[in-house]
Amino acid sequence: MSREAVLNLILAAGFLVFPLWAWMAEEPFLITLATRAAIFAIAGVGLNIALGYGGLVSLGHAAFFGIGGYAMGILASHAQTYTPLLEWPFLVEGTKSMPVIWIVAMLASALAALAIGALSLRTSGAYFIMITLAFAQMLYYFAISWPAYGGEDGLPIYVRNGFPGLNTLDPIQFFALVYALMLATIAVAALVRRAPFGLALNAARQAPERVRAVGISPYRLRLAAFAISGTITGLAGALFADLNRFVSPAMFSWQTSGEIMVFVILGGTARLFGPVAGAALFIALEHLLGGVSDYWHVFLGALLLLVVLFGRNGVVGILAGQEARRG
Amino acid sequence: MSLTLLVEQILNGMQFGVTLFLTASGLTLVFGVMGLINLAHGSLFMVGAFAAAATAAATGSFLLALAASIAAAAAAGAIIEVGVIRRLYARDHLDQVLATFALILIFSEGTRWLFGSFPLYLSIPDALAGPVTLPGGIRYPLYRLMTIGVGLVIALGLYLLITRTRLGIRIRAGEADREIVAALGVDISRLYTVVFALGAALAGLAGALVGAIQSVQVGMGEPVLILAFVVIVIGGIGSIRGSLVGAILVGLTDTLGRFLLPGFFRLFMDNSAATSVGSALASMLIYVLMATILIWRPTGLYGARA
Amino acid sequence: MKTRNLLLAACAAALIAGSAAAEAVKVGMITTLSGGGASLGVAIRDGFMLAVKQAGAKDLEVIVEDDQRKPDIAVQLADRMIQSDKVDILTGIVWSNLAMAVVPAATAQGKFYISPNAGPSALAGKGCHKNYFNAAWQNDNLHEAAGAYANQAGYKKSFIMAPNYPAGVDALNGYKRFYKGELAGEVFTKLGQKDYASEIAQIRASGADSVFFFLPGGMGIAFLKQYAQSGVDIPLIGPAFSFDQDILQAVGDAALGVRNTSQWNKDLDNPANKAFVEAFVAEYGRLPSLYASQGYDTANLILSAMAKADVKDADAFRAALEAADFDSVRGAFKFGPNHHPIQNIYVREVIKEGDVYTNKTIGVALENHADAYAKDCKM
Amino acid sequence: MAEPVLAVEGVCKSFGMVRASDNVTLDLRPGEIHALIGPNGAGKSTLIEQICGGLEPDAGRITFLGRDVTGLGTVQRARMGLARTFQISALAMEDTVIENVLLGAVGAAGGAFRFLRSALRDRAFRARAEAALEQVGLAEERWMRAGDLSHGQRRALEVAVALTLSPRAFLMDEPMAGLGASGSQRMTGLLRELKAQAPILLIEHDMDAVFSLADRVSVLVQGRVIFTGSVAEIRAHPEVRRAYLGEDA
Repeated sequence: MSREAVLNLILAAGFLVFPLWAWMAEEPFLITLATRAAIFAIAGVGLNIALGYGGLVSLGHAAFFGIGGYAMGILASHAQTYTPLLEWPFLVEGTKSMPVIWIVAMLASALAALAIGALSLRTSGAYFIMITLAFAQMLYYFAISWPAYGGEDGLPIYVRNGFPGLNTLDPIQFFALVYALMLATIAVAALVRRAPFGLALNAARQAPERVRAVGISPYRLRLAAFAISGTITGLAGALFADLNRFVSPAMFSWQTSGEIMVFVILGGTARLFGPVAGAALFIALEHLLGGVSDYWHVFLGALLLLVVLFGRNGVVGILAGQEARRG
Repeated sequence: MSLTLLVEQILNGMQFGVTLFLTASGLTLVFGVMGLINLAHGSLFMVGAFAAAATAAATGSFLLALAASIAAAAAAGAIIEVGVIRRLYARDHLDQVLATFALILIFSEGTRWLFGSFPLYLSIPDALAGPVTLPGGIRYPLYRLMTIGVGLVIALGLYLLITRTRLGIRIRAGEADREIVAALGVDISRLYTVVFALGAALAGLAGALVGAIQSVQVGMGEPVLILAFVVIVIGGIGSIRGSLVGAILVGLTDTLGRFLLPGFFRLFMDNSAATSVGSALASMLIYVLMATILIWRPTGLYGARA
Repeated sequence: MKTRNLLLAACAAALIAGSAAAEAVKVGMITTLSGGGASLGVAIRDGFMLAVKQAGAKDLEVIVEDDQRKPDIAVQLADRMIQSDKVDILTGIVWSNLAMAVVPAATAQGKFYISPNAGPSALAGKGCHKNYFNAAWQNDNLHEAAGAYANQAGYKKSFIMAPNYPAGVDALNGYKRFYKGELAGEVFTKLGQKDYASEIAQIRASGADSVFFFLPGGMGIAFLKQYAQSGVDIPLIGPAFSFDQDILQAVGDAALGVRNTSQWNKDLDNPANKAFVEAFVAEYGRLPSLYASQGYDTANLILSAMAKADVKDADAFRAALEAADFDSVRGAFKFGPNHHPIQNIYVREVIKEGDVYTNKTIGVALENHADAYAKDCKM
Repeated sequence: MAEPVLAVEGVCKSFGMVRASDNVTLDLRPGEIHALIGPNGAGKSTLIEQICGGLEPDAGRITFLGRDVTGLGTVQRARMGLARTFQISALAMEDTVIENVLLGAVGAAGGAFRFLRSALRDRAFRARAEAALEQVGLAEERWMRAGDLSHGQRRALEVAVALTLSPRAFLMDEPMAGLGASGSQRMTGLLRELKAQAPILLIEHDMDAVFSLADRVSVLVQGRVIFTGSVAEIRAHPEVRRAYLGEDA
């Protein structure tokens, strides 16, 4: 087994052991913290498919995170007020069922990612960064000024949505659910990576003209990658909304896009478990440094800077080193 | 709606655009020459504003405050170029984004550490206070007219700098190929420090000029940064001319959109619904503009064709 | 000298309080201490902690955390305070959107939430809760007072303006609820907008006799400076948020003479207020702001309830809070049926005292004013 | 005479005032190696891009396998069986050799929208890739990263990727460039083998290789084909000697 595989196992196990320990020690907040990190990790796993594998530097993934969040918020708010979502042309009721919400969230973000991707992928480089940001900003301002679902005030959901057979209000059970989804999305990412699709996507990042020359369109590869990426980030958004029992336009803000990107880069771009390491480290830092000083952002900034300047390939890169990958 | 009001709004749009140009020009210069995405540009804008406010409070002189804003931002720019930025030129955009994002955190909270959480006072000098009457009976604030003037002078200055001076030749050569420049015996790293400090100084000056009619507070840089990026992307990254055109386009679109859209929706909606829909659309308008332009021309208006 | 007496008195009060409630009460304060909106959170915290210090209450433990003005961080902190720190009472949130994220869940878990600032209408009307108290105002209150003041001042044609987000919409609705004249124009600006040339031109062209605006924070600073430069001299009215002690210094001359509405001012003539202003200046070396006064009142409200009841006895403690038996710095203060204040709202004018810009109370806009949503509240 | 596999007829392309392709006509017949030579700046790269579909000609037409492909893009022409190698190696340098070759196998199978199975474990893909590596002599290096290969090995890898496509025609852009004498020799041998699989349009500077491999040679000067003929005819042609071989004597 390569060093990276060992590290991945340790990360996966650590992510499970820590909340279990917190559960035994009756520190429910630490479980919540771990849940939060796991959700951000899912968002990062999503972005990593576009950014790490496809080389698509999207500064607009908050769009999908937010769409996922609002899918949950809208469905659940209609369910809690017993008002139908749509009466015409056919009746659509809200729902408090997590699986349904997840599917809607993923479908909605997949469609949005297809639309945004189809337009944005006409550009490249810094222009791509900025056009994805532009689309997220449009949704941000729309969400702020759209009064139906709370506008800037956001939308509180009073009770966490349900999952058959589980009590989702119990922190450890909700964590277990999120953890399982995190592993599932990582498995999807691994599958995508090793499949012919991932092989071609990876090649398209490095040598698009070569991919074209073997009869594969890089544009379509990238668009599909962007859609898969947006779908997973959308799922994370729905989970995040359920964790907080609240959605607001802040989920669409460019800072959110930036943070998801930080998780990926901090952990190690294009590394399977990079987003997991990045999100865990970021949340841990936020938690530990936040208590030290009002000005803890200075230390966070300095630390990020050190990682970028001296630790290429993020945390996973530092720990696992540069190893040739094997499919 | 009177014609005078429309003309005044167009003037407002121009003025807003020129202020945007002040911030965007430094960003596009750095981006064009070094290929660097500098998210911390907004922080340099803030440094300029804070330096100006502190100097104005200490000396009472607006001119000294402007000088201080340029000096402080240029110094901050030179320091971060030597300390951090120059290690990023060879890296990809991702590392640049992350590192300069980290710089934002450090600058913002560092400034709050030094100056506290409360907004600072910075106002325009008495000589420039109040409105003047323009031909056609429009009363327009003198300071805003002056900002338009300063912006245009800087645009001209940058144009001359790049086309007519030795430094400009080196900058253009550096854009083309840094190895050629190095081969010509130019100290490329000093050149980059100078260019970066120049970009920072422009941002600092913009911060002081804008801060005097807006507000000087921590966090003032980020909204400006986003707008500046919108401008340079519309104009085509690296093109000074593009950033001027882009800035004025964004300024006009934003100002006229805010002004005209609610009225447009009033034609077929009730008053308060029109106001709210119109304003919502107006706030998204510049991003719609940017996306449309990029879809039409993927490298901006004056960007190099891929 | 005076401060010391006050402290002694507070200690004595604390001793009495200590005898009534034996167990320490834990208060979790979630407020904005970093980033752009930090000045408000800092003021609330400083006011609150001043009251705690004055009371010398040993049985009160306050945990202060920074929410960075992000709803998700606020929720996370609330979860932590409830789950790990086991707080009894939450307070501190500055912004309506953060309050909406935290309050419903916290009160549903049986915790008390005392708001020192935000008062969204959803929490005052249908969404009210027996464990939610607002010690500041319902969001619409100051805007309603501005509308009432416009009538008193004889304005017939107002131009009204606010950012396009729920609090902005509420502001304009609040103003219109009391204002009886006609509107010369109604404009929603972009949230966070810093250039108001376009709006000022519209104001000039509108033929209005008064301008009502609600632009909190940096937006207000920018608008006031630009308005002063524009040569338009239509009188301005606004809620106190843009004329707060901490902001005024950054606006300077541009704010002089502007009338604004507030439930508090530093010159309100009551002993509690005099003592508060003096103690605040002595402690922090600056004049207290509106937010500081609200933080101070919030703390004193909690202390007054602690003196009467044990926080573990929720019903008794709630009754003690409802009584609001403390000396508010705004004078008379009581809660309405939806746990929002019934209080006077004053009209203030911005003046310059020596080198310091501040406000002077010039009249009362609304007396014993309650909010419009109380009737929808069913507890 | 057999129907040509690839035909360029009267193709013109200008960039501003520069005529990069000036009424170019040439064809590639089954079983041959047709070499295209010309000095730097003669318009070879522009012509290749037009044949591959990266650039659209201003006038003229290009047919491949009897079909007019002038309006088709690179991807479609590649799918029809036009395989090219690049002058400057265009490989996924971070990936292993086998992954680079697998890419060709994936392309040949008609698209990359397969998600479920690992590309490396897919028998059909793997067999095709291994065969190509075997043929160019890179089987031993299959787990090396492309970026760690020597220059000559990269040139061979380029050819291997083209091979996996089972093409109907090869278009090789200076496969000998930068190879030493022994490297050139090996590549020459390889191309001679490939000719049996599909005809090769060979753009090359290495005259020894051209003269030993080519069945026909076309000379491109200033965007025009000034001569097409056998190796012997080319050697003898005075205009070619003057224009291209630079012999003014």
